[in-house]
Amino acid sequence: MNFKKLLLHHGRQLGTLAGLLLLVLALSLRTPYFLTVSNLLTVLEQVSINAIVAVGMTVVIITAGIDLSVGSILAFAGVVMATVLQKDLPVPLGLAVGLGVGVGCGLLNGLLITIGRLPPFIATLGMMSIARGGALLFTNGRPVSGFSDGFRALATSQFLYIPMPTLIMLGVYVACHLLLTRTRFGLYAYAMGGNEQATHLSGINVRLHKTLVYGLCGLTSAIAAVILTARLNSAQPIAGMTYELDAIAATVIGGASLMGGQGTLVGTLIGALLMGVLRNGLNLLEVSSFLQQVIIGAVIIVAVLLDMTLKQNRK
Amino acid sequence: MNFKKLLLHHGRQLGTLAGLLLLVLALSLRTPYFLTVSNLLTVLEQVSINAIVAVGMTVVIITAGIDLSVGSILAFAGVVMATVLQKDLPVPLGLAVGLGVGVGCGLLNGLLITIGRLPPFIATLGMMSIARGGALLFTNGRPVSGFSDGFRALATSQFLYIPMPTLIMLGVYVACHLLLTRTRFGLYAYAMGGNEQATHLSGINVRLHKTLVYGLCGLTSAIAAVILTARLNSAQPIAGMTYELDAIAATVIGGASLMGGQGTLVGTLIGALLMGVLRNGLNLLEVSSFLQQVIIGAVIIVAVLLDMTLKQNRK
Amino acid sequence: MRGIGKSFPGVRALDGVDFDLQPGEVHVLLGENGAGKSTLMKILSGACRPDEGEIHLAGQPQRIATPHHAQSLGISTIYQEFNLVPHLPVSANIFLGREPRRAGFLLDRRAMRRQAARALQELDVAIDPAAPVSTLGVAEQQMIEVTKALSLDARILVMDEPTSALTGGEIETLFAIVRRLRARGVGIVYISHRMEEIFQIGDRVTVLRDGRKVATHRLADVTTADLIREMADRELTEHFPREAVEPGPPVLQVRDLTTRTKLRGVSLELRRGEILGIAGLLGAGRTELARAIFGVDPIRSGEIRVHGCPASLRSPREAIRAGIGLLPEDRRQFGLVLPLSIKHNVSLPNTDRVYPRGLLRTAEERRLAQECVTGLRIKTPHIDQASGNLSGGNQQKVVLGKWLARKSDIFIFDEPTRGIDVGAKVEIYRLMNRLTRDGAGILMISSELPEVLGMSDRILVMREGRITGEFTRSEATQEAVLAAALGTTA
Amino acid sequence: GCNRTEPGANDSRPRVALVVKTLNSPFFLDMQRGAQKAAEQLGVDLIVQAAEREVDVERQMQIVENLIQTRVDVLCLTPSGSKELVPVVGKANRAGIPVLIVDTRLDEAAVKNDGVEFACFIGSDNYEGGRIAGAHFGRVFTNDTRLVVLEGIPGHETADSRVRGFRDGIKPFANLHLAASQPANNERDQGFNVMQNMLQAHRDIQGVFASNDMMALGALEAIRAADRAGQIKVVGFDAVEEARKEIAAGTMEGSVAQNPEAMGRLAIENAVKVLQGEPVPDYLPVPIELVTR
Ligand SMILES: Nc1ncnc2c1ncn2[C@@H]1O[C@H](COP(=O)(O)OP(=O)(O)OP(=O)(O)O)[C@@H](O)[C@H]1O
Ligand SMILES: Nc1ncnc2c1ncn2[C@@H]1O[C@H](COP(=O)(O)OP(=O)(O)OP(=O)(O)O)[C@@H](O)[C@H]1O
Ligand SMILES: [Mg+2]
Ligand SMILES: [Mg+2]
Repeated sequence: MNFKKLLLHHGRQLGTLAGLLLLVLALSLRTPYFLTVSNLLTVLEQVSINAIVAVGMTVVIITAGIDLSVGSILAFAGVVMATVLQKDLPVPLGLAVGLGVGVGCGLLNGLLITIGRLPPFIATLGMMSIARGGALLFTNGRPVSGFSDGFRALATSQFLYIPMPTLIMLGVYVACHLLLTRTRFGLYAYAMGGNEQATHLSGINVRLHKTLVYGLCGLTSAIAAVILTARLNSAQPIAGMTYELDAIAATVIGGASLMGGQGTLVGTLIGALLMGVLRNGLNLLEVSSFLQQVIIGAVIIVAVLLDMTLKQNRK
Repeated sequence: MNFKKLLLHHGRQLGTLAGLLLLVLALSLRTPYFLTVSNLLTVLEQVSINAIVAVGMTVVIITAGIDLSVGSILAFAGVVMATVLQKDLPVPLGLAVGLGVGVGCGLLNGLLITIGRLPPFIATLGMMSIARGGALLFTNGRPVSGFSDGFRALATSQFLYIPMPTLIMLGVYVACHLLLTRTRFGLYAYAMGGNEQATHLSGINVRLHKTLVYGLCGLTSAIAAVILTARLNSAQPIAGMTYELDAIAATVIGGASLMGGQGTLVGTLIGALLMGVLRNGLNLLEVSSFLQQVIIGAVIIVAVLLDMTLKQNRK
Repeated sequence: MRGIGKSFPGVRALDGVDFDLQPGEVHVLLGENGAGKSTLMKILSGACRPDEGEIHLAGQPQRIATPHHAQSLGISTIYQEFNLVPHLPVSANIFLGREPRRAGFLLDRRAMRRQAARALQELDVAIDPAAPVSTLGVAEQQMIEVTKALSLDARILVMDEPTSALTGGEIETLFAIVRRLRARGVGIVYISHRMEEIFQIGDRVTVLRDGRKVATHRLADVTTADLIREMADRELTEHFPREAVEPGPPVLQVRDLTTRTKLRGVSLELRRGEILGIAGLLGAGRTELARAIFGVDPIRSGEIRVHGCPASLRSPREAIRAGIGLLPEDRRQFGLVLPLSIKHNVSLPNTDRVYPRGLLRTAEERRLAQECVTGLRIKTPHIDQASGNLSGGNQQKVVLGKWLARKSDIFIFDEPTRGIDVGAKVEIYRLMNRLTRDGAGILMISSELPEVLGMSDRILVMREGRITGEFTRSEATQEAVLAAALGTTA
Repeated sequence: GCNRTEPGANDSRPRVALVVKTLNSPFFLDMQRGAQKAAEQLGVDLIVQAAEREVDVERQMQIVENLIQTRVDVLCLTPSGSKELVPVVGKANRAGIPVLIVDTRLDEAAVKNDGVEFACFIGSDNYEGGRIAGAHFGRVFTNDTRLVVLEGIPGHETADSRVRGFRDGIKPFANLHLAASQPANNERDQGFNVMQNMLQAHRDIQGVFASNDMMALGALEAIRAADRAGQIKVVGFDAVEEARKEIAAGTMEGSVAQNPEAMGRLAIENAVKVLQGEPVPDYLPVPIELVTR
């Protein structure tokens, strides 16, 4: 009974989880390097950036929106933060500035969508171009490199063998999961995505909350920028290209619908892991990079097909 | 009265058209090279590839779908066709094979979506990866170059001073506009996008028609591949990257909604022209490459904002 | 139909139901909200597949796989929830799937529009066939559904609550047509919660309860009370149990309200403890009045006072803050977030209670939702059910529950009992009594004249965006109200 | 090219990984070919991996991390970013995997700062290549001449240094004027479009420098389409096969050749030497030259 309820409520995620586990099993059988602690930690570390970007994306997609600008915002926030950090100012200040830039760009997206009534696709497409150009102008096209060990520890240090990026990722997931499931903000996100008019008529300030959702998405992009910059010891103005696709893919594989009203962070995390494990496994198996693309595409399709079939049978 | 009706029915397009005209005006004032017959013909020629891809995309978006695989299908169809053409087989055979590959990939997308019940985003994301990998594997990563003059005439010849790509584009637009507005197929596309459930309950074979819509989208991608290959005298396995974004942008700027049920090819053509004129103009003005991105983003936003404002006031 | 069974997760919607329909009869399907009426008919029309059971048509066993298949067998259906494509014109909606064509594949839009106009005219509906459906009100949409189903020329016609959104005139026209079809030998399944209609139009009746068939009778052999007892398994007495409350000071005053669209100088006053009924025909502007007061549509001029103080209600948020609650007429579009659970829908306007300081109090949330489910007898396996999976009447109850949980003192009920079963109706009326007793004022918009006459303390009649008549409870009669609504003098 | 081998199939053969920027460019395919030939001769298992896109630095870093997990014996790396890949080279150091850098240098300051080590650098200099191309125009044109540049992806280091080299290369020549410099993102179709647009604004251009051959070939087609074939000299970069054909036919002026095949070969040869404990030089220059007719 309880299991049935679990299936009902988390059905979508269990399907993808099954896909992920199948993949892990297959890889474990095919290569001895896969199922090692060090490799699994590597995967978790690698996945963290996409997974964090996907958090904001999930919330946006739940509201029936989309954010194409995550990669550009990541780059812009990254280079601004890097520039501050290089001025020998305290690390927290640099972080604050970087996150601030991310939130600012996100809120701007939100305002364009709510006050300007632009379709989210258009507003964030514009922002994608603007923030990218901004990052390039800001740095004259050059990467900003070389940071203090204190800052780099955000990517290189470990806690109980777990890499810091993974810990940050988990922190972001837990916080945002609570935000989505335990706060008014979360309820409104689902409600706006499910039926914006009914939400408005229930007395909710749709404009405000939608704007905040995009602000949150900017924030997670900026958090990802922090990790990426610390990891590469460099902030590049061309960082994060096509990250939006990866983030949307993780979200949708995880069960969110682009039509809004649906989606969970647990699902998104599974989606991001699926893609990360797949890429890692293909490298370990030494698959040629062309064939990799075919396999990645096929696995994404098969994973979600599996999921749909499971869901169908349950009905 | 009649003008008012025009405004009401084609309102969304008139707004964007105003944006386009404003842009043309601004560019004409800023650079003497812009408003010349030869430059305008150049723009029309350059715009043709994106505009043709956007035709299929528009139809897909009208059905509340999306197709991320257009660029990859373009590349795949292009290299297969190019390989056939290089075997000294007749040009029409090569064209048929290329178009066939495009339609085939598109139909496969459609089947995954209708029979497999995959969200369009996932199905076409998978196909994007698979077709790209396929194109790379097929050619071993190298471009296929050098064709007969007969084939290249598809891009280089002119008729009454109008470049062939432009003529093909116009042909595709007229044909698909009639398809959308004058046939059952078109009506069903709008109906499926507006309310799939209702369409199904009205006794329409939603699966069949949706599959066909994706087939059409594959076809237009392949037509674009023909022009691109003839134009560059080379088919590249990495051609068409990020074309999906351009095509979606043209469609959405042209007034289609990603929620489905709305959109016209007239609007899409205006959207594609807007983007083409902008890129051409920025080259002519010799704007720095970094600033170009900022301006492109800003103009897209402003054009649609303008449009929204006009629409709002009309209400 | 023999032994039909159907389960949804957690719900046994149908359990071995037998149902038969003769040519040339109107067979009424009766049952409480969630009894399984719509599901049974969806199985007949191919929209839904049964888990078990079989269907025989004219003696032949049939497996109805798709709506298309059902249509080709001559089964035409008006679903309870609208199935229209919002951006398409009326004409295309009516002929979707059966478009008139030229040269085999070209759409003949002109013929389509012409035929649509003719079909609409036959039903006496004044709707522009070229207008997009998204610009129409609920009643108009309902008429389009009817037109669409009738234009199919079917052997079997299923009508799932076709009149719930209609007013007197249209219902009469509809019945005339139903009688004509019956005379032509068409078999008609008719679902409605309006008991008086059932006796007016039906030949036989089948009562469902909790997914099981209770009995089939000839309508001539039974009384309303019998049927209600079979449906609800308990006695229900008085139909309109209005207990008048001594009206207090005005809670809501509207003066000269004019909007850009329809309202022209509407004034009204709603007092504490009063139910103010608003009657009118389709498109009279009643819904617009509700929307304008609730801050949804902008006001051009006029004044609204709440508890005697001028209030500027520019958004639903401000209206709710001022203590107003709106039950909209179109529950699916404006009332509910369908993918969300019952629980979350109830929480939505009550976040100050469920989310104090923005943080969820699970117990409070469950309590509130449970209260609403129990109090309104919402039929659902649990409060986490997506509200889109509920039967139509139960959805309506959830919307009601949203506002009851909030202790508003001004209620605007736009068609509050649409699609609600007899038992629940009486409960809602009792509830209105309780609310007024507790000092609330209720503005009740209804197209069901008996309801308006039975429940209101005072009645306003609207026509073309103006108030054209006012009656006290004692002076209101069906004829007088109708005359004011039509603009003729009685 | 698919060249996967069963891991552990033959434990005696050394496993050498070559990670390039991307494999969908003829330049790196040539490098792969050179490496494969050498690998066959020397009896090593060669693993070639690359990101889907050249600019995806982080993805390249992930690939290296993953290969470290499989404990390859030697790593040859063509860094997508000269600073950004330094940390992952450090990881390889810590895993005890020797690293050879190919084609693009690591940033010296970053290397020193992180204290990472690599066995040698095999390659030539993008900046130098651009400079040679500029100097070539200085020799070809004697009177006042207007030139245009097609830039790569804005902000991408390789392309930027080529363009910088080119600008410095034409500086000594007072008769050479840079009329315009526009990005075409390393892509053939954009090279075509941007060239077409620049031809509208500058009818008097006589020379084009494109920071890779894809854009150069695109520009060449645009010039043909404008009926200006033969009037404008195009110099590209990378000297890919198609460009060499055009140059041989006299339709293209030249292309800067970095000889990727030789880089690939040298990488594997030296990787084997490192494995066998033989000394290798710090810097193995691969000659850079301008291919002309
Ligand atoms: N798609 C679905 N998923 C889950 N439960 C469903 C679904 N559709 C219907 N149900 C459930 O099946 C039962 C029967 O519903 P049905 O719509 O047939 O009732 P009904 O008799 O038409 O009621 P009403 O008078 O309110 O329209 C209800 O309990 C409803 O909640
Ligand atoms: N969300 C909306 N957007 C646009 N128009 C609306 C909307 N809601 C209602 N309308 C308009 O309001 C009309 C229906 O409401 P109105 O107040 O005119 O009638 P009514 O008296 O409530 O009658 P009924 O509800 O029976 O249709 C429709 O004709 C429709 O054009
Ligand atoms: Mg029902
Ligand atoms: Mg109404």
